[in-house]
Formats: sequence, C-alpha cells, structure tokens
Amino acid sequence: MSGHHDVSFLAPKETSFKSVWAWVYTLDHKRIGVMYLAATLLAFFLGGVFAVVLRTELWEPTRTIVNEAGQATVTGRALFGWKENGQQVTANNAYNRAFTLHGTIMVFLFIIPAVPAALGNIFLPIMLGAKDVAFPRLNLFSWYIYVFGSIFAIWSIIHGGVETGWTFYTPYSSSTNWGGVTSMVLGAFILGFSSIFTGINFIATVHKLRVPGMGWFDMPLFVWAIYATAIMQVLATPVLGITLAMLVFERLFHIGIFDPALGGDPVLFQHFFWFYSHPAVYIMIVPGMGIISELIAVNCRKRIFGYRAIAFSSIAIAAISFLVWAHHMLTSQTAALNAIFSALTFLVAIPTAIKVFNWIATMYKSSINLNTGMLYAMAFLFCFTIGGLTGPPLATLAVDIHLHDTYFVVAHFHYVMMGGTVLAFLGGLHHWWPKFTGKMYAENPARLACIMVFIGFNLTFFIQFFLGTQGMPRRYATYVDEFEWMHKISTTGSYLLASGLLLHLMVFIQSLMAGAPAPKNPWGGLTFEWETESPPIEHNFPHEPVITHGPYDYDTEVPPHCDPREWPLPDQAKVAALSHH
Amino acid sequence: MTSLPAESAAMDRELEPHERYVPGHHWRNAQDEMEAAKLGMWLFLATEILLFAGFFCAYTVFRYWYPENWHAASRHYLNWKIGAANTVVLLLSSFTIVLAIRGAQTNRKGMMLVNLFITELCAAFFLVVKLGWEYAPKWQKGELPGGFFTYGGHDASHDAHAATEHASWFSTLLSVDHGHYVTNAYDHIFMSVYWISTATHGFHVFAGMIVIGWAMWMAARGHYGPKHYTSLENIGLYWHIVDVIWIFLFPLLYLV
Amino acid sequence: MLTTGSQPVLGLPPLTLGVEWWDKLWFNGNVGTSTFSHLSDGAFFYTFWSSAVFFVILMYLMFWWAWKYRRIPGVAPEVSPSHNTALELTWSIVPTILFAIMFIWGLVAYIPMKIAPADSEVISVTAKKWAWSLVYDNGASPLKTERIADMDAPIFALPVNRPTKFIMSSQDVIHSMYLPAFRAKRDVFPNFYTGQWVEPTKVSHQWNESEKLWEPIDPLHKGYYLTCAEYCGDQHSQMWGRIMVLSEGDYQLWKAQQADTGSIPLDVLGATLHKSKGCVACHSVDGSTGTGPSWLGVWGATEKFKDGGSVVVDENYIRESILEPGKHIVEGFSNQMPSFQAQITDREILSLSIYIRSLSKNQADKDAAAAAAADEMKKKTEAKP
Amino acid sequence: MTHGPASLYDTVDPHETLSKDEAHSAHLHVTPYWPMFWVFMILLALTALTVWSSNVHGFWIGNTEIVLGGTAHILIAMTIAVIKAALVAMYFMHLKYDQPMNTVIVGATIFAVIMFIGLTLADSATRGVMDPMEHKQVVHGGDAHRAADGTFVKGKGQVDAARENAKAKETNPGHGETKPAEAAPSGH
Repeated sequence: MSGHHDVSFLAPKETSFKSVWAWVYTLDHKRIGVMYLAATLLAFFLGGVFAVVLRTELWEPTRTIVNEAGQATVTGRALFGWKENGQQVTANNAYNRAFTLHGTIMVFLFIIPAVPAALGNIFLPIMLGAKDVAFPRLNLFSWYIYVFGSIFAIWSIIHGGVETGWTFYTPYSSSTNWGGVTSMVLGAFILGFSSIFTGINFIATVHKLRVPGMGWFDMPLFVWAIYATAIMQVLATPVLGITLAMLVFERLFHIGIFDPALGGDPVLFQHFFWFYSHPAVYIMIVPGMGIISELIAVNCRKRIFGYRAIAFSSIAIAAISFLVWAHHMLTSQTAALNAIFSALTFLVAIPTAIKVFNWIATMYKSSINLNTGMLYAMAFLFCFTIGGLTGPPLATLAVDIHLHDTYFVVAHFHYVMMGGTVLAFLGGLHHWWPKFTGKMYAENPARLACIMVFIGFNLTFFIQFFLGTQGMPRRYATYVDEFEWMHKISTTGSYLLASGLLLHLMVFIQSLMAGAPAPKNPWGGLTFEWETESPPIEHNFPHEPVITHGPYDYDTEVPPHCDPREWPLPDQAKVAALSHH
Repeated sequence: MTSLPAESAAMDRELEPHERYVPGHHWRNAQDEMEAAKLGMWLFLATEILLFAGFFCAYTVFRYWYPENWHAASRHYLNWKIGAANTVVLLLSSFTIVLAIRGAQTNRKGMMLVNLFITELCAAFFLVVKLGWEYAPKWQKGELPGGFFTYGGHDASHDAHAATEHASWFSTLLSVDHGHYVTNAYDHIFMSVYWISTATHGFHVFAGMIVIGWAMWMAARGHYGPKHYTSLENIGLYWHIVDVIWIFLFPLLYLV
Repeated sequence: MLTTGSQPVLGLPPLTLGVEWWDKLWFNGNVGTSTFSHLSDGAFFYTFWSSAVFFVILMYLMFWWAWKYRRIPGVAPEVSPSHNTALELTWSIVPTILFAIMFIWGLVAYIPMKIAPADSEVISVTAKKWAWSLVYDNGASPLKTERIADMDAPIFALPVNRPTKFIMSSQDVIHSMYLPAFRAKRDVFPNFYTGQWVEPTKVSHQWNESEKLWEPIDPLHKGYYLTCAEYCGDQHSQMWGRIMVLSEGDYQLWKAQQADTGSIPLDVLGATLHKSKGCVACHSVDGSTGTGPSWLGVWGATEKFKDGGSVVVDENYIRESILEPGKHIVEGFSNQMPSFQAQITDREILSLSIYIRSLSKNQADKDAAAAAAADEMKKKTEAKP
Repeated sequence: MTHGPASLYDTVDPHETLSKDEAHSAHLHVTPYWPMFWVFMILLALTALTVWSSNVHGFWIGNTEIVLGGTAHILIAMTIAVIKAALVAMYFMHLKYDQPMNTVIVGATIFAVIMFIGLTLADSATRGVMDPMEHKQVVHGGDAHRAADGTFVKGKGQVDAARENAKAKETNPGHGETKPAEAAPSGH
C-alpha cells in the first residue's frame, strides 16, 4: 500500500487547487461528515437567529418587531424578506415567518442530518472497523443533494419567506400566496432524498462492512442507534416526499386532493404528513440516544447496563414509531382513531423509559469523568427525562384535548429535541472533537458554556409548560397580559442559551486555531475509533483492525493508548464471580 | 499452482472489462460488494413502494367516499384496452430483462443485448401509447386534474366527427367510448389521482429507459459477465418494481 | 358512573392540591369551571404525580452517583453487574402498568366529551380568517367587543349548568375552537361540520340593571377566553373571544339583547358590526393597509380592479363586496375574504355602508356642498316666479 | 494495481478472505429459462383474468344470483394483483434465491404500507360515528334570498341544516339513545 494511507484525512494536498478539489470530490466518509457538520452548524446558527428573534417578539404581549401600524420595523423587514408580492408585511407575518423558518430550518436542515449525517458519517464506519461506507459516491451525492435542497430552502427566505408553520397544513399552505412556500416545500422534498440515501448507505454499511468477527451484539450502541434511525429514514421519508410533491401539485395544478375547496380532504394531508413526521422525531432523537450511550459508557468507564435492552429498544422505537403518527391529530380526526392512537402512543414510551433507567444504572459504582461530554450526558438525562415524562399527558386523550397546540406541546417538543438531541449532539461533538480535528478544546470554558446552555434552556422552556396548561396557544405573536411574566422569563432564558452556544463556538474556534494536539484516546474509549490516529488517517486504519473485546468491556480491558497505571482494572476476582451469575 | 490449458488460453487473449473487474477498495470481497449493492437497491425499492403508497392511500380514501362516482369515472374516462395493452408490454419487458440477466450470467452478450433492446422497445411503446393515446386526447378534452378539469360531458358532434374522419380498427380500439355521460361531482379528483399516479409512474418508466440504455452501452462494452453484473441486476430490480406498481395501478384505475 | 349532561361524569378525584397558588400556576385559577375540567385535570395530575415521583428518584440517583463515583485518578471503578433481569423486568413492567392506567383514564374521560347531551343549546360557529362568528338559535350574533391582545374580540355568552353544543365550520382554512378554561378543543374545517359541547359550572357575569351593563361577579376575573389553536395565518394570534357564563335568566336576557338591533342608529350599528363581524381583522378605519383595503376615505373613491376594471365605491359596490367578495378584487390585494351570505341582514349591510360613508370626510363635505347647492337652487326656483 | 493472469487472481475474492470453495459456490444463482417463461405466461393469464373478472356482473348459485359489488371487484382485482406482484418479486426479482434480508425489507415495507393506508382509511371511514352531526358537508352561503317586496329574508342557517342532518341520522335505530335535538327556547 502506498504512503498516503498514513496521512491524516484532513491533510491538504500538494497544491491548493488539488486541496480544494480533494474536498469537493472527496469520497472519504470523514470529509463528507465534516462537510455535513459545517453545513448543519451553519443551519443551526441560522435557525437560532430566528429563534432569538421570535422570543424577542414575545417579550411584550403586543408587537415588538413590528410596529403599531401593523408593519414590520426595519429589523422585521431585514429579517423576513423584502419581496412582498405587492403586499405589506402585515402585523404578525414577520413573527409567523420567524417561527416557520426557525422550525423548517431546525428540523429539515439541522436536526435530521446533524447526528446521523455528520457525526454518523464520520464515526459509523470507523466504529465498525471499515474503510468507508458501503456506497461512497452515493454518500457524496447525498451531501450535494442536501446542499441543493438547502439552497431552495434559503431561497424561500429571500423570496418572501414562508409563513405556514413547518407542518405545511393544507389548505392554508395550498392557498397562501406568499412566495416562499413552494420553494421551501421543494427544498424539504429534496432534503428528504438526501436523508433516504444516507439511510440506505448506513444500513448496507452495518450489514456488510462490519469487521470480520464483529457480531450484531459487538456493535457500539451508537451504531445500533444510527441503524435504527436509518430504518426509519428509509421507510418514512418517501411518504414525506410524496406528501410534499402532492402539496406542490396542489399549489401549481390545484389537484384538489388536499384542498377542501375542490372536494379534497385537509385531514388526509395531516395523515400523510405525520406518517413521516412522527417517525421523523425519532429520526431526530434516536441518534442522540446513541451518543448518550457512548458518552456514559466511556466517561463512566463502565460496561453499559443492559446493552441488549438498549439495542433492542432502539429497534423497538423504530418499529413502533410507524404506528403512532396520528396522536398529532387528536383534535382533528375521529374519536375511534383517537382511542387507537392514544393506546399505541403509550407503547413507544416504554422502550424510551427503559433506556433512561439503563443509562442511570450504568453510573452506579462507576468512575465518572465529569468532562464536557459527561456534563452534557447528564444535562441530557435531566432534560430528556422531563421531555419524556411530559409525553404521556399528551398521549392521554382527555388531557391532550386541552394541551394540544398549546405551549405545553412547544415545551415538550423542545425538551425532547433541544434538551434531547441538541444537548446530545453538543456532547457528542465535544466527545469526538479531539478525534476528528486532532485538537483538544479548552475544558473549563466548555464546561461553563455547557452549564449556561443547560440553565438557559431550562429557563426558556420550563415555564412554557405552565403557559400551556393555562391555555396559551402556540404560534401566537400577541397574547393576553396575564402571560407576560412567563414570556419574559422564557425570553431571558433564550438569551442566556444563545450566549452559551456562542461561547461554545468561541471554544471551538480557539481549539482549531490554538488547541493542543489531541492524543489518540483522550477519554479512554474502547471502541475502534479510539485505536486510530487523531485525526484518523485516510482509510481509517493502517491495517484492518481485529476485534478482541466488546465495545464496553471496561471490566477487563485497558483502553488502547492509555497508561495502564492510570486505568487500573476492577478486582478481577469479583468480575469473574459476577460473570458466573 | 498448476494452470489448466483453458486458463492459459485465457491468459493469452485480452480480458473483457467484466473479467478484470476489481471491487472497491473498501470491500473485503466482490460478493460482499454485490450483496451490499443489492441490499441498497432493495432499500431504494422500499422507498419507491412507499412513495407510490401515497397515491394508493389517496385513491383508497376517495374511492371509499365516492365509490359510484369513481366507478363511473373509471369506466368513462379510461379505456381498459390501453391499460391492458400496456400491462402486457410491461410484463414482456420484465421477462426480457430477466433473460438479459441470464445472458450476463451465462456470458452471452448477444442474448443480453437483444433482450435489453426488446425491453427498451417495450418501454418506448408504453410511453408512446400513454402520451399519444391517453394524455393527448385527455388534454384536448379538458379531462385534467383538479382545478383544471374542464370536461363538460359528452360532446356528440366531436365524437361523430372523430368517428367519420379517423375511423380505423386501431383508433376504434384505442378511443374512449363516451356514451351518454353526465360528469359527476368528484370526477376531477379521480382525474387528479389518475394523472399524478400515472405521470409519476410514466416518469419512472422514462428513467428506466435511460438506465436500460446505459446498461446496453455497458453490456456492449463488455462490462457485464458471469462474475460482475451488479448494476444490470439492480436495473432489472428497478424495472420489475415499475412493473409491479403498474400491476396495481392498472386494475385500480382502469377496471374497478 | 358514566353519564353525560349535568351530572358529574366520573367520580375520579382531580388530584390537585386545592391550594390557590397551585391552581393559579397550572390553570390560571380556572379549576372546576366545566363538567370536563376535573376529568381532564384528574388525568393530568395522575400523569404529573406519577412522573414527578420517577423524575425525583432518577435525578436524585444521577446527581448523587455523579458526585459519589466521580473519578479519582488511579482508583479502579467498583464491580457491579452489567445487567439484572429482575430489575430490568421490574422497570419495564411498572411503567407499562402506569401507562395502561393513563390510557384508560384518558379514554374514559374523553368519551363523554364526544357525546353531546340531546338537550344541548345549539350555537352555530363559523370561523374565518381571522374572526369567530357565533349565531345563537334565536338568530342573534354577539354585538359587543372587547380589546384583547391588541384587537377587538367579540364577547359571547354561555348558560351555566346547561350543555351547549357548538356546530362548527370554517370559511377558509382549518381553525380550532379552543376554550382553555373548559378544557375543550376541536378543529374547525372548511368542508365538513365538527362539533363539541361544554357545560360551564361557574357564573362569571351578571346584568347590572342600574348601569345597564354586564359586569363580572369577581372584578379580578373578567370571564373566559376563546382562542384559535390551529395556525391559520397572519392574524392567527388575534382570534380571541371573551366568554361570559351567565345564569339562565341572564342568558336569555343577553340573547334577546343581541337579537334586538332595531333600536340602534345605523351608523353606530355599522361601527359595531365592523368589530363584531370581524371586518376589523382586515379592514382598518385609520388608513393603514391590512389584508384588505382600509375603509378610511374609500367611499366615493375610484377603486381599480386587478382585472383592469374600476368602480366608484357606493352602496352597490359595498353590498357586492360583502356578499360576493371574489367578484372584483381591488388592485394590490388578493382574494381572501369569505362571503357573508346568509350571515348578514340587509339592515346590517346598509348600516355598514353608512358607517363607511361616515368615514369619508370628503364625501361628507361633498354631501354638504350638494345639499347647500340644492338649497340654493330651491331658493332660486322659489324666488323666480 | 497490476492485473495478474486470471488463474492467479480471483476476481470474486481479491483479498482472499473466503475459502476457495466459498468463493466459487457463493456467488451465482443462474437464472433458469423455462421457469421464468412459465411465470411470464402465468402473469399474462392472470392479467386476462383480472380484465375478465372486472366485467363479471355476478354469478348464479342454483337460482340465486350473487351480484359482485364494487368492493368485491376490488378484492378480486387486488388479490390477483398481489399474486402477480408476488410472482414477479419471487422469481423475476430473485427474492426466492436471494439473501433473506431482502425479503425482510419487503416485509417491513408492506407492513408500513398496510399501516399507512389502513389506519388512514380508519379515520376517513369512522367520521361521524360518535357524533352524527359531525362531518356533514358544508354548503357555503346558505339559501338566504330577497322576498318579493325586496326585503331580506334570512334563509336556512347552518344550525337548522345541521339539525336536519342530525334528525335524519337519528331516525336510524342505531343511535336511539339520543333524541332529536329540539329547538331551545328562544330569547324572544
């Protein structure tokens, strides 16, 4: 084998042109992953800006970013588009566009691809001991589709914005005449293909590229989670594709399938949409759960409690996720179906609960390294438990009638998505940052930022549960005075949250500019990615790695490239006694 | 290692591309690569099925609500003979592409090329019939989806004119017998489902023609042989799923 | 146990603490306000307390262990099992049982919400962008409005301790009629009817005969809200309504008052209708452009249409715009307005015309000038012979 | 990479991770001709059967005519279509000879499709079951009109229309527990 195999995958080529070309036409899963990471972080920033804007609008009961005459202020106009189809930006449209763009960008451009396509792309093949994903060209193609779809989505912002909500409910979305809807819908349609191809790639990789000797239950739990996610991506996303295509047809050709004015059925659209979008929220959270399994096992130096239960629960969530979609429609569909879907929805809560119990049980009698990654894992457990436990009230029929489409749902959703996926993503980013950049980050500033994010997040969203039970509907630009104090707390929290995230950005920039070189295995992990260089070499390993132990055998193994004196093993006699049970 | 005479002979001639084929650098062997490719293709086919499931779902719901209307619309606007002819053509093309794969497996290039060519012809026939004898007349008569539906019912003078001017066995076979028909309230939704599902299917046929053309080119250049024909096999799988979807669309739209 | 109507539907306790600040925090003090509210709240607090117990235990263990088992360099972790079948089964089965109870509780409380008693008062609800219009069985629509969240929200009334059923439809997109205090919500669709019913249990307002107004019984509690819970566009957040719950006698009085518009002068009625019919959502009267043209100064002006024609705004054009709004769209606007056919009387249309006319200062001046000219002509003709 | 002579270089297994027997036995299932031909013929026959069955009005058992309604025709046509699709998948698409995982994928897909269509239809099919007044079509505009003397006569409003619908539904004995809604006392 030639010499370039020993070079870091990030290393530039001989000439700058070749270097650029090597990124543009790379088939290396790690480079594609890094490109995804850059793109999704950009989308996260953009979505975050809209979030801060909409929280600012809610600072006062009446209008903040639009003036009393009902027109957008300069800020409002600058943010929400200058092409107005001959219409004024009316009172609330600025706000409506802010939350729509926040939702669409965060969901389609950030959360769905963030963990699987960015971190998954970089680490899934390495964790399997493979040189690359199964279909490297398809992988690159997925990235370009993602960029192409994102351009459509961004274009819609310039082209007057979108104000349908990220759910695009008909007949509002099929009848509204703001310019951006069609291009945003097309953007989401195209992004769906990126998601599908990534999912196909990962399933084939897991099936066919595990290193010889690695059985299904020797796989790291992150891989299990990505695998379960990929199943959902493949089986659910095409329905989103056809839904959005039919919505575009509805807008362009007035096919009348969803449009009641032509004899169609708007509830049918909701079924179509949620058949994808409910699995989609598991597409968003399950990879985050995979990261948490890694973070807790590595930083606790402990064999994960109930490995098989966690692995199977990922698959169970994937399977059940297809049966619960209509709990989003408890006020719009028929009573008989409500009863069915309420019951099915509780099923999905069980594997989720099992995971949380297992993670916390792993911490028992362990050796916990409270680095930023572990802090995020604990923050995740705190927030995700709240998010998870506020799900059952929403699945309980009589309660959901009251809470549906209120801030309770907003808070629940953000506790799961932001408090779950995003915190897990940030934890995973810190966990693997030294590995794929080759640079350490500054631990204490990162910890501070983590605490700011955690407090800011809870400040922002916890109060929203009470807003919801008191009856504040979501997607409201103006509200009655009695909710003001709660909105003020929430907005304050969002600023703290944003500051914490900016501090993270600074920590990362500092690390890239002047970070200390990372060792091969800074946290003492046992999975394959910690055996290779930091950053990994071009084909991941100089030789095909050999599997000698399970991913979490901390009882019997000293992690590779770690000093055995610093990593004393537990009392082997006790381990042996336990394993005889 | 002792070489057999036949193998020595093979050493002497220049190897065909399929004989020289080497799997991608990240694969452990060619079999893994082929199985992964087929697995990926099946997953893609799963997405195709679910994509069309959207149309079938819309069909089911509206058919449940307006059964008589849909039955009448199906009988009135569509000619089952066209659908049946296209079904037969697609089945034939499915069979020929199976034979093409057999040609690759048994290293018979001629068999492969001839069968791929027949497949291509069938696809072309399907599209010509679809565009020429279904879409074009419907476009003229205003039997368009949803809001564009302008068909006003039976136009006797037009039909009589058509009957006298162009009466041949062929046009009689392929024309729709309008009879005395009064349009129903939900005809336009039936036409919507008809148009979007058949157009999407037609687009898949068209995409199939392109990839089968590419497969012919690859076959002619000797890229397919007993040891490597992965993309041909995957194209075959794709073509079969196009056929399977039509197997469901045909009775649903044209017959019941 | 499971009856509908005025009887309590389910004997399950709401599991609230009964403490004022607690009720205020969770439900803005609106506890026990309808026959549903304690059903819904009971199920809610069951999920809340069972979740709270789990949450506290889990977080206690997490933080305690994070401290107790923090890493000390060179010290090996203790040995502990990596799975325990009995424990894992327990923590799978216990939540399953709790979830099963949640489901059953929710379902049992939900079924009565769906079956309206046969003797319900029927109110027809029409939602449109962006206003609610209620028609009572005597043909009355609410006339008064109140400023809520920066817009004019109509004031409705419901009878206490008697079921009221809403039959709802929408004129454009999906809305959702949400009565938070009564824990009731149902989506409103453009092409089919949906229904929901409530039975309020606490009177909020009474008629003050001396002041001739409806006043809240508790000055701090101004009644209940009606909101739209399904996003419906631009002014979604301004589809508020105020609900008064009245005693039976007061309710009949209120309904009769709303039906009797005969004694109101036309221009005042027009101004009232501008708010109560929801015109205000799109048509300002101060010249600012909304979804539709402002009414200020529009009377007598020449409006250009999208399709090229034009018209001088007069009674005829206003009548046409109300009954067939899609016929002529003014340039720069889009076809958004629903038709008001069968929802408005001729007298009401006329009063809106007069109101719009009164908003145009030019027209008033012109009218005065014309009247003066007519007077002069009259004088001249009288003087001539 | 240089190309060695064919005998020295196994194209199936360049990295030589399979044993010699595995490398040569594992790869191919050569598509047989005649079974495929017969499958094709069966498919044609089934197509003809679908067309024929769709035009069958009914059949006689003794003196009783069993009329096939729309549902029966759909069931027949879909049964035949499923058989055809299964034949294509098993033989033409080699599912019968292939990795079992591919069949698992097909199974999962069919499961998802059935759930999607079935549960969505369950919503459409149960509208108005709990509350007979729900899910009646809305007719916009009502039937208000001008009387001969030019005054505005209020037409049948939504409430009346909905009540009539409910009455029609409630005459059905299945909903006997609720009485027809009577007009509430008027405020006048």
